[in-house]
Order: sequence, then C-alpha cells, then structure tokens
Amino acid sequence: MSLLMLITDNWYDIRDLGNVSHEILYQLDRVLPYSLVYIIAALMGFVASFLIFVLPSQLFVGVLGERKIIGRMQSRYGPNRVGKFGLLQPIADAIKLIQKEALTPKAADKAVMYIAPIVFVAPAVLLFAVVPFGGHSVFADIPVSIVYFIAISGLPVLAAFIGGWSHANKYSLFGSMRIVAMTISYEVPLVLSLLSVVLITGTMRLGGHDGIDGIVQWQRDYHIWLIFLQPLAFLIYFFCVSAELNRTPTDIAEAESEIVAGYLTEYSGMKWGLFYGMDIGYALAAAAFASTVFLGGWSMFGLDRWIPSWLIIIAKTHLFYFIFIWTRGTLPRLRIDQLMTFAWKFLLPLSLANLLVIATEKVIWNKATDGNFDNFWVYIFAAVNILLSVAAVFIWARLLGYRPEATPKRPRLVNTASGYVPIPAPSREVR
Amino acid sequence: MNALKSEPFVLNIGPQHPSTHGVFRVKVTVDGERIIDAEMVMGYLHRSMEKLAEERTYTQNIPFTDRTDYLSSMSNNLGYCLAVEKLATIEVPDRGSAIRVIMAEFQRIASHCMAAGAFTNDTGAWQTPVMWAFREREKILDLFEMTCGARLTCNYMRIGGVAFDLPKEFEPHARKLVDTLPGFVDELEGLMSENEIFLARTRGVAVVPHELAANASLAGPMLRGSGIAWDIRKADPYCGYEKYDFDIPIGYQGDSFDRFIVRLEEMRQSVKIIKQALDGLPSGPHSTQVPLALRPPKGEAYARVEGPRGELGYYLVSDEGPSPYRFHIRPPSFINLSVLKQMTVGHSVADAIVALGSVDIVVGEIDR
Amino acid sequence: MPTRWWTGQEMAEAAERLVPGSVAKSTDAACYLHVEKMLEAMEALRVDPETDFLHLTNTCGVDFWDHFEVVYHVQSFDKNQFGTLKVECWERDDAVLPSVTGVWYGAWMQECETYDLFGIKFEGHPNLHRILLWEGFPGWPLRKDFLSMPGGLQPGLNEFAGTARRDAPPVVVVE
Amino acid sequence: MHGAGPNLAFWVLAALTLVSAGGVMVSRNLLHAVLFLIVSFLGVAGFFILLSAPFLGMAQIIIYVGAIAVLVLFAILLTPRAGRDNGETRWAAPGVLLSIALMAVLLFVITDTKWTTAKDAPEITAADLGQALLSTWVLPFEIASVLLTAALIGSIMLVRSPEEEAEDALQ
Amino acid sequence: MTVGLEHFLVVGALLFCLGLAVALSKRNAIGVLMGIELMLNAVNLTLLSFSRFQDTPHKVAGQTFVVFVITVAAAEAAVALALAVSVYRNRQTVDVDQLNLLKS
Repeated sequence: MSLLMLITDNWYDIRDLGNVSHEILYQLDRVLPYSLVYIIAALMGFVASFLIFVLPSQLFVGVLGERKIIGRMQSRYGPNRVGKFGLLQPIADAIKLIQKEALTPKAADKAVMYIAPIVFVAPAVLLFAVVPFGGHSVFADIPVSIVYFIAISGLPVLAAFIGGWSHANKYSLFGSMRIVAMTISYEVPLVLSLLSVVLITGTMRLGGHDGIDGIVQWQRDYHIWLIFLQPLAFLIYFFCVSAELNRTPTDIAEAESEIVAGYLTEYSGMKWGLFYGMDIGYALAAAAFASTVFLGGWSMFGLDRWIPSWLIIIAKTHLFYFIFIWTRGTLPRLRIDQLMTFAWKFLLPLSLANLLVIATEKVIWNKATDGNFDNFWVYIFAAVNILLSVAAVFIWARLLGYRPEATPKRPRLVNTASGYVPIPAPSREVR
Repeated sequence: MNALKSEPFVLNIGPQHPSTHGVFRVKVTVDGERIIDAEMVMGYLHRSMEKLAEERTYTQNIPFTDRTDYLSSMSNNLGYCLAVEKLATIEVPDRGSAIRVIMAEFQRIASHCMAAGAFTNDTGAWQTPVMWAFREREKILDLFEMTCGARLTCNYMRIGGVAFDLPKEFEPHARKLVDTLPGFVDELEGLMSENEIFLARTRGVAVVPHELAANASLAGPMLRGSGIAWDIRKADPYCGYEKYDFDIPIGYQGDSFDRFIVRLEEMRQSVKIIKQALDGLPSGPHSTQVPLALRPPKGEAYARVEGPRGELGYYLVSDEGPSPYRFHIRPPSFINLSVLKQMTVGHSVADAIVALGSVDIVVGEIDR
Repeated sequence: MPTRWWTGQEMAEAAERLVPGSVAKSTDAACYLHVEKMLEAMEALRVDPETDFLHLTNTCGVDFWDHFEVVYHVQSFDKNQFGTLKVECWERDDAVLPSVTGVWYGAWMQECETYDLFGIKFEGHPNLHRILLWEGFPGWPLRKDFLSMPGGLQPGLNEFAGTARRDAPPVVVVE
Repeated sequence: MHGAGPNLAFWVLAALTLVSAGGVMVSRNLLHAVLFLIVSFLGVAGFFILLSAPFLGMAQIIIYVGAIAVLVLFAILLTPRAGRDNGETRWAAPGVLLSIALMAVLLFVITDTKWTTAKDAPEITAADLGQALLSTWVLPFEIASVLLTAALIGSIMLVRSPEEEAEDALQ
Repeated sequence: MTVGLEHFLVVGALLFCLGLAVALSKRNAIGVLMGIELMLNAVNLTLLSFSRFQDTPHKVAGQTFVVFVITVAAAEAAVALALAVSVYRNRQTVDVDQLNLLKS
C-alpha cells in the first residue's frame, strides 16, 4: 500500500495518463508563452489519443479484427497472408486504396464529392475529444460533453447525404434519402435515452474524478454501472446507435444487396477508404461513449486502483465493438419502413416511459433520503428497473402485434402429389 | 417513406447488381421507395443452345445441358437423357437409375444450399449463411469430382445410364456426408427461420396465391410454397422414385418465407432419399450400350424431372436423323419469373430484391 | 399413382365433347386444334372437372419448313394427368396465332420466347417483345431456314455484332 | 477576451461565418447554398462557445446543423429539379440596397455608442439555464412547447398527400 | 487588439444584413427561408454577446432568450419547409414571384 502511495498522482503514475501530460504541460508553461502551450496541449491530446486508442483500435480491431472475427463466424480464415496472422493487412489495404484510381463520374458535383469524405472524417476525430480515458486524462473536459457528443455525432450524416447526392447516381440518392430519414428518426429516442441518464446522475459531464461530478464518477460513487440501473435506456441507445452507424441489421443506407453500396456507390480509392475507415472510427467512438456512460467508463469497481484506467476503457470499448461485429455477422437487414416503425412506435414510447420512471425514481430518492443520496435506493431502483424493462419490452411488443407462436416455421408435409392443400383452420380447442 | 411523394423514376436493378445472381436486369419504376412498375430484361447470356443442339448428335448434346442451369447440371443431364431414352425407348439398368437418383438428389441439396444462402444474403444477412451453405455445397461438389472429375458441369449421365460406375470411396464418403447434412439444415434453420428480422423481411412479402401459381405455370418450390402439393418425383415417378419414401413439403400462403422453408425441408427429404438409395444400391451394370450415332425413330417426346427449381422438361422431336430435329428446354426459373411483376409491384425496392431472391433464378437457364 | 399421359385421341375426344368442331386431327402424340376454336377449347379443357388442365407446363414452337406447330403441354394436379395440344400455323412470313395468356397466364414468357425465336406473333399478348434477343435482331433464329435468311447470317460473331451496330436502336436516356 | 487563442478564434470564426453567409447569397445551386448555410451555422456555434455558452453552442449544432439544415436538404430533394435553382427575384436590387442601408445604420450605431462592458464572463452552467427556464421563464417555456407541438402537427397536416387524407376520411 | 463587444456586434450586424439580402432577393422559397435562418442566427449572436459583456440583473436572461429563439426558429423552419413542399405539390413551383394566390 505504501508503494502505491508513493506513485499516486505523480507523473510516472501510468494508471492515469493525465498525470504525465499535466506534468509536461506544467513544465512547458514555465518556459513558453501561454498560447503556444495551448496549441501544444491540443496536439498532444490528439497524438496521444490517436496513438493509444484510435490507430491501434481502428487498424487492428476495426479493420483486421472485424474481418477475422466475421471470417471465423463464416467458417473461413479471414485475412492471413500479409504478415504474421495477417497483421499487416490493414496497412496493405491502405496502400492499395491510396494507389487506386479515384474515379469521378462525369455528372458528379465534383466539389461536393471531394468535400464529403473530409466532412465525414473531421467529426470522427472530434468525437474522441470528450471520451475520458482516466480521471485526469480527458482531452477536452467540457461540462456539457454529452451534448457535445450528440451534436458532433449528428454531423457525419450530412457528409453521407451530400456525398451520396453529389454523384448523380440513383442508388446513391436512395442511400442518401434513407440515411437522412433514418438518422432524424433515431436521433429522438437516442437523445431521450441519454436524457434519462442525465436525469439520474444530474450531470452532463462524461468523466469526472474525485471532487468533480461526472457520469463515470457517479457510477464509481454508487458502485453500480448504469446498464444495471437503466437497462432500457442502454438497449434503446444500442439500437439507435447501431442505426445511426449503419451497422447491420440497420445498414439500409448502404444496403449492399439492394442499393449496391448506397451513398458509397461511386466512391473509390482513398475517398472510399476514408468513409470506410471513419465508419469504424464512429463505431469505436460510439462504443467508447456507450462504455463510458453505461459500463462505468474507466472505472472497474475499485480495480481501477490497480489496472491502468485507459486499459479498462479500451477493453470495454472493444467488448462493445465486438457486439457490433457479432450483429453484423449474423443478422439480416430490416426494411426502411420497419426501421421507421421500430423507431417511432417502439423505441420512442419506451424511451418516454423510461424517462417517466427515472424521473419518478429521482423524486422518490430525493424525498426518501432528503438529499443525502445513498446506495440502498440505487440498488432497489436497479432491481425495479430491470424488471420493469423486461415487462415493458414484452408488453409493448405484444400490444404492437408481435406473435411469435403464430408463425409456423416448418412447412407442412404431404405424402402424395395432389393439387392445392388448404390450410387447416386454426383449432382453438387445444387451449 | 411512402408518405413522401416524389417524381417517379426508373431504377435499373442490374445487369450488374449484387442481387441479380448474374447478368439479369429488372427495370423498376419507383415512386419514393415504392415500386409502381417492373419490367424484366434478359438475354445477356443467351447462347441459343436450342439451335446449336440441332446440329449435334444426341450424345454430344449432353454437355449443353450442363451449361443451361450450371448449378444443377446433374438434374439437367438426367432430364435430357430421360427424354432421349423415352424417344428411343431405351431401358436403363437398375444400378444406373439408382446412381442417377443419388446424384440428382445430391445436386438438389447443393442447389438449394446455394438458393437458401443467396436468398438470405439478399435479405441482408451479410454472407454468413451463404458461407455456411457453400461449405456444405463444397462437400457435395467434392463427391461429384470424385465420381466424374468435374464439380460444376458434370456431364455424368449418359443415354442409357451413367458414364462411369461409382468409385469405391464414394459410398463411405457419401454416407458420412449424409449423416452431417441434416445437422447443417437445422443450423441454418436456427440461424434464419427463427430470426425475427428474417421473418419480418420475408413473411407476407412476394405472396403468390395458389390460383396464380397454378395459372402462371410455376413449378418447384414456387408452386409448393403456395400450398400446391406437386412434385414430379411423386406424381410421375422416374428412375424408380416410387421405391423411396419421402414427403412433399408445402408452404402456407406462398410468400418468400414459405419458399425458403420448403427448400430447407426438401434438403432433409433429399437426404432421406439418398440414404434409402445408398442402402438399396443394386449391383449390376451401370449403363446399357447405346450406339454413339443414335437415330431414334420419328416422333416426339417430352420428359420431365423435378429439378431443384421445378419441373425441368425436355421436348425432343426426331426426324430419324442423328441429331434432334427440335430440342426444347422447359426452363423452370425462366417461367417462374413470370410472376415477378405481381410479386413486386406495390412493394418497396428491398422487397423486390427479396422476391427476386426467393424465385431462385439461374441466368444461364433463363437465357439458355 | 403415376401420371396418366393422355394420347392425342383421348385429348381429341375430350375437346370434341366440350367444344364441338374444335379438333382438326389427332395423332398418338397430340391433338391438333383449329386455330379459330383453340382458345375456346383450351378454356373448356382448363375448367372442365373431367379434364381439369389448369397448369400449362410447356409451350414451344416447332418449325416443319412448310408450317409451324405450337405445342402446348398441359397437366392437371388433382387428376394427375398430362396431355398435349398442338396448333398448326401454315403462314410463314406473317405467322399469327391467338395468344393463350388469357387462358393460362404462364404462357406469356414462353410466347415471348416463341415469338423471339420463331417469329410467330401471338395476338392478344399483353407485352409481346423479343425477350432474349434485342429488338431489331435480323431473322428468327430457330427457324430452319435461318441461315439462308436475308441479313447475312453466316456463322461468326462479327456478322451478328456488325449487323446490330449498323441498325442500333436509338439510345433513350431514361431520367 | 484575453489571450491570443480567443482573439484568433474570433477572427477565424468571423471570416468563416461571414464568407459562408456570402456564399449563401452568391451560389447559384440551392444545394451549395445549403452547404454554405451549414458552415455559417457552425461558425455561429463557435461564436456561442467563444461567448462562454457551450451548451447553447452544442444546441445550435444539434438543432441548426443536425435538424434544420437536414430538413432543408430534404425539402430540396422533395421539390425536384425545377425547385433547385437559387436565382434572384426581380426585387433583388432594392433588397440588397435596403440591406446595405441597414448595415450602414447598424454599423454607425455600433461604433458610435459607448458600450459599458463587464470584465469577466458570467458563469452560467446548463443547470442555471434549466433553473431559469423552469422558474422565472416557465410561462414562455410552456408557450414554446405548445408552439412546437402546433408546428409539429401543422407540418404533418401540410405535407399529407391527398391519398392519405382520403384513407383517413374512409376510416 | 483585444476583441470586445463591438466586434461581436459588427459580426452580428453583417450577418443580419447578409441574411436580409438573401431573404429579400431569392426567388426560391427555400432560399428565402435560409435567409431568415441567417437573420435569426445573427440575432442570437447579438443577444449572446450582450449577455456575455453586459452586467445585467438577470444573468441568464440573454441565454434563455436564445433558447426561445432557437425553439421558434426550429418550429418556423419545420412549418415553412412543409409549406414549401406542399406548395410545390399543388403548384409545381416554389418561385415566390409566381405564388400570387391571394392577388385578386
């Protein structure tokens, strides 16, 4: 224990990378003008988050890992030729994409077509600014980081839209229309589900540490992850985010089997590569955000005293990303009207109900503990919410007409060739 | 999306499109996402086989039949050979018939693997079911390669029997495969038929009522999906199918999901038939001797088999020449396509893809 | 119970019973219908409970140099029986037959194909067009005199392609 | 405003906002005009953050860029071809002259007035804003929500197609 | 030069005038709407700069006002765009010069 005290919060304490960067900036501030340190800090944060998180995750989990895992799911090997275990495959891909001729259709709106990938990339990088990798290692610790995240993650849809519109291809136009309609629809339950999180924690800051309010800090204080306290909000967030990210089962905007590649149809070379890479970037950002909000972020029930916090959040992010890969590898795609129905008739009422329940609980908590919040009530709420979520999902699905037993999943069998065999009327006597 | 009206415009699905399974094109006129008209354009792969066949002898025509429906060459061989045998009244030895049954049923499983996999791919299940199906199909193609040296265009059947007897490794391998295949069907069923999204995408989509199915000359899983119990193997047995015990799976309302489950069940039934055929495989010659320059008597013959896509018929007219006077194929997937417009109009583009996938087209057969 | 394959005489008997005067002749293989009464007879054969030929399996043309035959293979599911109908067309340059799409909808793709390859026009067909070949293809490939038809139809791909390029249809850009 | 960072940010944002607003004016293609408009919105959002109102800056991005601009794009796509040019009306010249006159007046007023400015920015958090909205300004807040509901229903009614109205009438 | 209130006010005024020019000169109804949005943004900017630089008894009044303006702008945009779409559907044009339905 004394050994731990020795390194706590000193610059060589690698459990929280914020310590070393604080130290560097502190030393720089003594010799350099403030504005220069300002810029250096920005660059440092960028480089650090890029080197530690974005680059390895994107290349080796996003590009290679996804292909490997999906390959295994599809009973094949996945890339294994370039380097040991195919480890150099992402780099080979990048080289190939850069060398490739970037075709531009004649009828395309060239300026817009060239701008779109850039507009697509910028927000993906910006999103990582507010993800806390530790108590002190947040690149931009702004007090409204949840709102920031929602705002910035709404931008790529514009890029996809103008990118798809710009090449005067009908498939792309279809993709563009679909992605806009879908994003507008799914933004609503997404924000509502995050609102319930904000309501219960009472802060819009993602990180926080001892002394500073934040969602991660709240989860540390009450020793519970928000996924247990608000399972419904988590589910809604997951569905919405996978819709906004264009992951299967909701990848209707680039539905390969229907509209070829949607808004990406005419993109080639590195312009396509930027879209592809940044799609993974967005998925990682969403996974990091989700693990911060719902899975306790860099905290791990006290284990974060021993394990470096950035390793915890990276592990959680990759776990979450694996779910994205898994759904992509197994699920078919929904149709657009089904998606819209799902958003407006299923997710939206449920998120409103969830908000209501959380608000009620907050009031009860306030009254019962007289402002001195304690753990006891949180665990009660968690139990109640889990039960309520399950009940709400099943009851609401039933009300909307979901009847799994009504669908025969095996054909009828007859032994002689005859004409039409009428469907027997359903007999109700069995009940 | 249907509420947002926009100008109707023409969308070309194909000829180069991931979901047309070849060079096939559907010109759909859409209003928003809704299809208001659909027109098929085909013929990109037309080779005029029927004309070519009039210049070649009866035996030389067998390789042509491989290349019509390249996913079920064994069934095509079989149908053509049956037609010639009917025209020239040639008897096939029992062993030859049994081998033909085994091969045709294996071919049906392979073809349905492809059909079911590609169909799930059309609904958006990204490659996983199709890869699983390909894995099983590969094993069957290995058996074909073991028997006749070719995997896709087998050219194995001959007039009067089959080209070669089965190699002695065939039977153990086939039995091993037959034991594992039902497990694969269960696996695919668990992955897809139990999947709510898949059900939502395919239930009630591309419905063909049974009246239309009968009137529009549909055949095979399309017909059976609509609830019509019709299978040539039962109705008009050839190659001794009357000896085998199997059932005809039929669907309920004729939507694309029904066609999918009918195909899955047919794979199980085929496995059943293969087991029986392997158990009762008679010994004896595998083929009768037929003169190379066969000159059947003047007349005509129409013979049909239950191919994977439906009734596969061969209509031959002979003028006592060494080559058929008229050689006509009844291509099941070509005729099954005639209801495509009824299946797609009024639905969305995504449903049109599902409808096209549920027909299970093979462009080589459509265009011939 | 295997399918009962009706001989031409049986078919002729049934057709004559249902629509008197519709049968031109009958052979062992098939029953030949009069062109004028063929639709009526086919409709009667389709709906009559005895015959019940509600499934048109196959349609194709055959060229016999001096005349065409169009073959209709029909079958019944409930009765499990199969019959062959034929119609002769003695006109070569302007071969016209009534379309049976009104009786069996399934004929429409096959009639398109027969038109495409034989040049037999089917009157009353909703959308008769060259389904496999392109519009403007010279000649009708499955006719026996195809190789001697005008249009330079010597074997070889160049001739075909060249002919097509000379009279390529105007390209309409659909918005 | 102290330090080089905020000053630099101000000039960059001013240039961005005004240039892209000019782009809205001059571009002939309506879609390009919308893209310029989006950049202008983003610049204004940057100004909000610069003026110590980060919450409003984010709200600006969400509402203007994420919702209004996308709506405009969608509306443009729904009014095909003919509705996509961004030409001037015949009242363009008087309109521009009027704006220039107004600009002159405003600039005169701004430069001529002696503004009393506070040194420090007031610390306003999102919580403060929420408190104010639900206590002091609760009546306008409710009216705004009613207005939003009315706008929602009104726009749904406006864009309904005749067929849908006929369907509803049948029920 | 330190940036002060005047600078923000000048930017707001310029933005407002540009928006006004767009709103007055564009033929397309959607173009007019874009001009109005620009003007509203300029107003918001001015309000916020006053709120930031002026001492007022109500600290949050300026920001609250901005919230309301944004709300109204969103509602207005939705209704206006719905109008544009519906006008296009009925009249096949969104040219404000040709929309003279009320002219007797």
